[in-house]
Amino acid sequence: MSPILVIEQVLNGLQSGVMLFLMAAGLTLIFGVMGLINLAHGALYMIGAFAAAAVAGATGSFLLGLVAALTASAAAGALIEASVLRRLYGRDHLDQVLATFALILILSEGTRWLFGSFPLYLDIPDWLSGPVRLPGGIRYPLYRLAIIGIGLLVALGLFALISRTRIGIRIRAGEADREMIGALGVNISVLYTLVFALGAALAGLAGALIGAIQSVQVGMGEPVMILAFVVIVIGGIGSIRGALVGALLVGLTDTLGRIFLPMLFGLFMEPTAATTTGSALASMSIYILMAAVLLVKPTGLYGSAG
Amino acid sequence: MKAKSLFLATAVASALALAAAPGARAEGIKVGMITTLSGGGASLGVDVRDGFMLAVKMSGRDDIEVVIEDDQRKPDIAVQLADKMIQSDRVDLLTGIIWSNLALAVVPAAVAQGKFYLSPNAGPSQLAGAGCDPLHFNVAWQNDDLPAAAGTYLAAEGFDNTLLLAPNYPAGHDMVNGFKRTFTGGINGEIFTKLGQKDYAAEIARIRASGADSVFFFLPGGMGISFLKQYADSGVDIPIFGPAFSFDQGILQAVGDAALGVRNTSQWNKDIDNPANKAFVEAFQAEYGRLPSLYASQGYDTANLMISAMEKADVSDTDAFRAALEEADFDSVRGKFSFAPNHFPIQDIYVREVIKEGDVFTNKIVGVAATDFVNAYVDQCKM
Amino acid sequence: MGGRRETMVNALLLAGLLAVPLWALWADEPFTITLATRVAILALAGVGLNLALGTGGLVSFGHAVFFGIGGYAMGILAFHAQNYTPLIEALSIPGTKSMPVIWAVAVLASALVALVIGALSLRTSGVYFIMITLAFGQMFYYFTISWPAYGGEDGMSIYLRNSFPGVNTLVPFNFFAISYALLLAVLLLVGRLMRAPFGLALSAARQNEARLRAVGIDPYRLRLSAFTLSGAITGLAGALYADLNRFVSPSMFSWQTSGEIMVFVILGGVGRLFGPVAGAALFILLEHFLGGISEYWHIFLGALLLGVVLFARGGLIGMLAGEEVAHD
Amino acid sequence: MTEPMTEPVSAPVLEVRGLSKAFGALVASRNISLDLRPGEIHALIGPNGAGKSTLIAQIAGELMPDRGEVWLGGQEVTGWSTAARARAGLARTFQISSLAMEMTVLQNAVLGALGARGKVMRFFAPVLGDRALVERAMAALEAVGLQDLAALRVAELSHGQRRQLEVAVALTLAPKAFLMDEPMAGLGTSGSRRLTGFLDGLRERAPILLIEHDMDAVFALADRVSVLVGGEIIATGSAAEIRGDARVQEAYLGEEAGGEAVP
Repeated sequence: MSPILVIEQVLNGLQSGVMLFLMAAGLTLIFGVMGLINLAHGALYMIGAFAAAAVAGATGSFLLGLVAALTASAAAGALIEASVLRRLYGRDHLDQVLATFALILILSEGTRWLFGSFPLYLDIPDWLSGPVRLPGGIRYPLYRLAIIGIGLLVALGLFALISRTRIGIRIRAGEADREMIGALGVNISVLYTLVFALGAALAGLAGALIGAIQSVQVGMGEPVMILAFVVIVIGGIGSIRGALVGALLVGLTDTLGRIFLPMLFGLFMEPTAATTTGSALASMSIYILMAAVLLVKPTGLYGSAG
Repeated sequence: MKAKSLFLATAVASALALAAAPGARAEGIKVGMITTLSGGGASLGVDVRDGFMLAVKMSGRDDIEVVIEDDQRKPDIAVQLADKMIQSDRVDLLTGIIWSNLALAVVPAAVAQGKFYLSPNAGPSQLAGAGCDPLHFNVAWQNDDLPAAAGTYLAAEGFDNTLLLAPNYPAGHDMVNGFKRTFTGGINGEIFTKLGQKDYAAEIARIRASGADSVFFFLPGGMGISFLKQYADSGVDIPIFGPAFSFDQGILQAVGDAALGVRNTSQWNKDIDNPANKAFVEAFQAEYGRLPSLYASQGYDTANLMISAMEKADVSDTDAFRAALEEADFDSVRGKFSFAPNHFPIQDIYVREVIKEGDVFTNKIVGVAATDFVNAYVDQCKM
Repeated sequence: MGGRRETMVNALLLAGLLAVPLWALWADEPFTITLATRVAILALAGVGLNLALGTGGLVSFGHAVFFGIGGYAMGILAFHAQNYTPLIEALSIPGTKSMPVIWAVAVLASALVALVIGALSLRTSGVYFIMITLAFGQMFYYFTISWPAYGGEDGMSIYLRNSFPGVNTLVPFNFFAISYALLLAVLLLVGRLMRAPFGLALSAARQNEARLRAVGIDPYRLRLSAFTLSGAITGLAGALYADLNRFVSPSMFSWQTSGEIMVFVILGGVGRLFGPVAGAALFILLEHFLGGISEYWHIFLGALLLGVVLFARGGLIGMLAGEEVAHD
Repeated sequence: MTEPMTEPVSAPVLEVRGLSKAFGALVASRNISLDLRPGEIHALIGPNGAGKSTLIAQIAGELMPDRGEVWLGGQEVTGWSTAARARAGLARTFQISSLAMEMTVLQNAVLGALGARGKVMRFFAPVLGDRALVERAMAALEAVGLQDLAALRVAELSHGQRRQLEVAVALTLAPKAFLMDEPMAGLGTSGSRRLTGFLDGLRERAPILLIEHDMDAVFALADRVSVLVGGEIIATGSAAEIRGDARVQEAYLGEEAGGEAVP
């Protein structure tokens, strides 16, 4: 196994981690500020991808598609926050899980009703397509590099937003004490809608970016949503830093596990059994990682309390 | 929208018949169609349904009643729907299932209760070999057929270092084994991925580093779309091949340029030159406003096989109807079509290439991979 | 105690669940009997979850694990019996087609797994508990998909329903009667349990953990026992469900299955003994009738669920009985 | 469990030795020692932020000290869980009523009796059919005067009644020592006076470590008073001694008069 292959796989792990971070950041913000578990976060990812595919298909512009993805998912997020989820803030997690489970059913089948059962087309724009040559002779797709870049930029932006700006101070205050924020004279319900729309927009952005290299179809959000939950649980719910660390951990574990576990088993098993066993274990690896983290730190790596 | 009206008419008809008198029908046939109409795999079920209903409509017969239900791609739901159709709707014949695991859940019980089952898609090896049954007919293929034909084709093309890629589940292993059965060249390696995986960056990196001269992959549905897009973007130029499932009319539009030029094996394509196929392609486009897919062709052939048997025998005469089905006396859109002793097709399998016609991505036949192909399990079937 | 009206609603539910298949028997509508059997079995799964979730406050998003283990206990035992291959080669232990044996194995196996999962998961609480149970569910799901010995994703078909001494289980009504009797027995058992010291303490652990500790009771053991029992009941339901379909597959382990069992509990009314019975009945009715109206019936199901969560917090039983939950 | 009779008669029932606890730079408990002798009420007072809650949490077992020991009935219980300490005879009441709100008054009391008996893993016999348990619970309810409200849900009780129920649940435990965290909080004047009278008699059953803000109650009840300021006990003595202690007046009463809280 060459070092180039290892480096390439690490890049792949980073890219998948960065994408997961976009999903997880929204989830963890929403949980941190509003105390809400949003299972329908994956549906917002799907909405982003569909909006991007529809608009990019109609206009031919990938950038317009991205704008549409951000707008549509933020709008959908704000709409479901204001109409449904707002009523669930004080409720226990069970109600939230159930209500957002119901929202998945509605949003997924609604999308299928609008767009039909066939997958949509969304492709990488020409100016980002094809591989580039990196130092050391690695050929790596430019688009995936762009995704890593965008994800890191968003992470930086989020950290700046939370630590430097007025709205960030309000968000942190919301995490710390709902009553205090009321006393500060901040309009809580507007703030909550904004935070939710921000989280939704991040999910929509992820959906659109990923939609260009995967398939845009109904149900695409659910596996990602489960992964995003794994990420924030590993990182500690409510912590943006935890989401970043958790996302990279999950991305790397998944990617490297997929490739290297079968090889590892190949050292002492016959090839077909090794690939089968190794792949089986790889598909369970992130859940094993999550269970292990929680057993050592029951509130995640950077979490404070459940 | 046209599809909906046709579907609705049949549904209403069947509802009325149900209300009138269950089971009190003298002739004709009552068909139970269990297929996937919601969720991720719905496009395949929709195509099978549309193809089937188109043939029913074109036959002009009014003694065919079709009850259609959505299995949501869940085996337990499929089993319950089969129970319902057999016990409550009292159908004579079942059809429609897309997925092998659902077929394995439904077919054994259905045929044990004396119902015919005509498979428009799934053809798991269990039902072709030891689990074959006089009342079970497959009108599509045995799961291994297309990959085995691809194996023959790649060997003939002189490839000698092929990498295999499939999801880690039984159908994935079947496909890989089917390919290996006929492929005489060297195997570079096997990669099994998580079922439903959508990111193949890691696998593509491995392909790039493998030194293989060709890649054979089986990734149905969304998995295939994702793989093809990512592979095209990666700049890896090792040629890839696969069975038709990742190059179907329904998903090619979603793959776009990434699939152009890729060769795949299929027992059908819209440019097969025979009158039945021409009529089918035209009527399908007129009725539904889109090009027919492989799955639509299979649904269409399934219905025509059934209609051909109805013309010779009444479905209540099980032996006669079975004999009529075995004759396969209908004009298949594939051209030649007959049944092997295990009731799986004997047919030609073609090599297709993805092309662009105007704005539409589609396939064109570029060669024949195997002539009169017979599935590998025929000797294991004792009936 | 539970309030007189709730008792009446419960009695009506049980009577209705028995009357429908009796009518179907008379009217020769065997599929209706199958539907009623499904209600009884899914209700049983819900009763299991409700013990952990409703009484114990343990929001498990991984009960599909136990449902699936019960199913696979049936599948594996019957698979070896129908193929005449020994279950454990070295000890030449054969498979079996006997329901009571299968039930015992299903209950024991799922209890054991619940004990292990519970012991690990109960170190966490709140959202973390929800998510770690979900993670265990996913592990089992992917494991069964890629584990070739028992069919992988294809699952296993069992050609004949398993046997019960003195009863022809192939007759739909007989199998319904067996499922119904088991549901009754478990309801009785859980009803007793909720009034017993264990139930009182478990319920207190949900309402006020600090109070429980202050009177010298450690909630961990209580919760672990409740989780184990809960898993065992859901496992039993899994074995029955597999027998109803004569088929098992990894989809029994999927997170959607966990979600659906949860939906039964919520639709019917959390923490109410008969909640899952009402919830499962409503769910099956909806699936049956809405599914016939539109292929997009999930939209309506979702809207209804949302309505129940937002506006009818006591679920169906709460609406009919019109009282708060009585925990006794 | 050790037999209480093997201990010398004057030995303290509850004893804290050199307890220290810090949260980062903030020292919440600094080398605290205090004891509770049979038959006495020992009051612990101190201004807000003095570290009373932290001290109670360490005595009850919710928080582990950095250094020091907790002894109960002649046994060291420092590493024990809250539940284990309760079983060993430490009954606490909470500052904010901490009851199972959906259960009845009787059920809450029975829960206490059940905890005292220790056999919780009983799955079949109805708990309210167990006469010994119910009698024990009823006796405790009678002692606080709640016997007529036994069938009511806790959610329907008034604030004062909930405080009484807190005490009743503690009584069902037949403890070696009571740890009472502001039992007077939120009670009106007449309510406080009634509870004061009740606690006065209670010390016969078991000594009480009383954390209380209500100075009238403290000085009426306490045999000894300890003053906690800035995480340290600055004085221990009779009510009269404490009243006269200059340091206490400076540190504690000064704050009461409106000064800064002691860091």
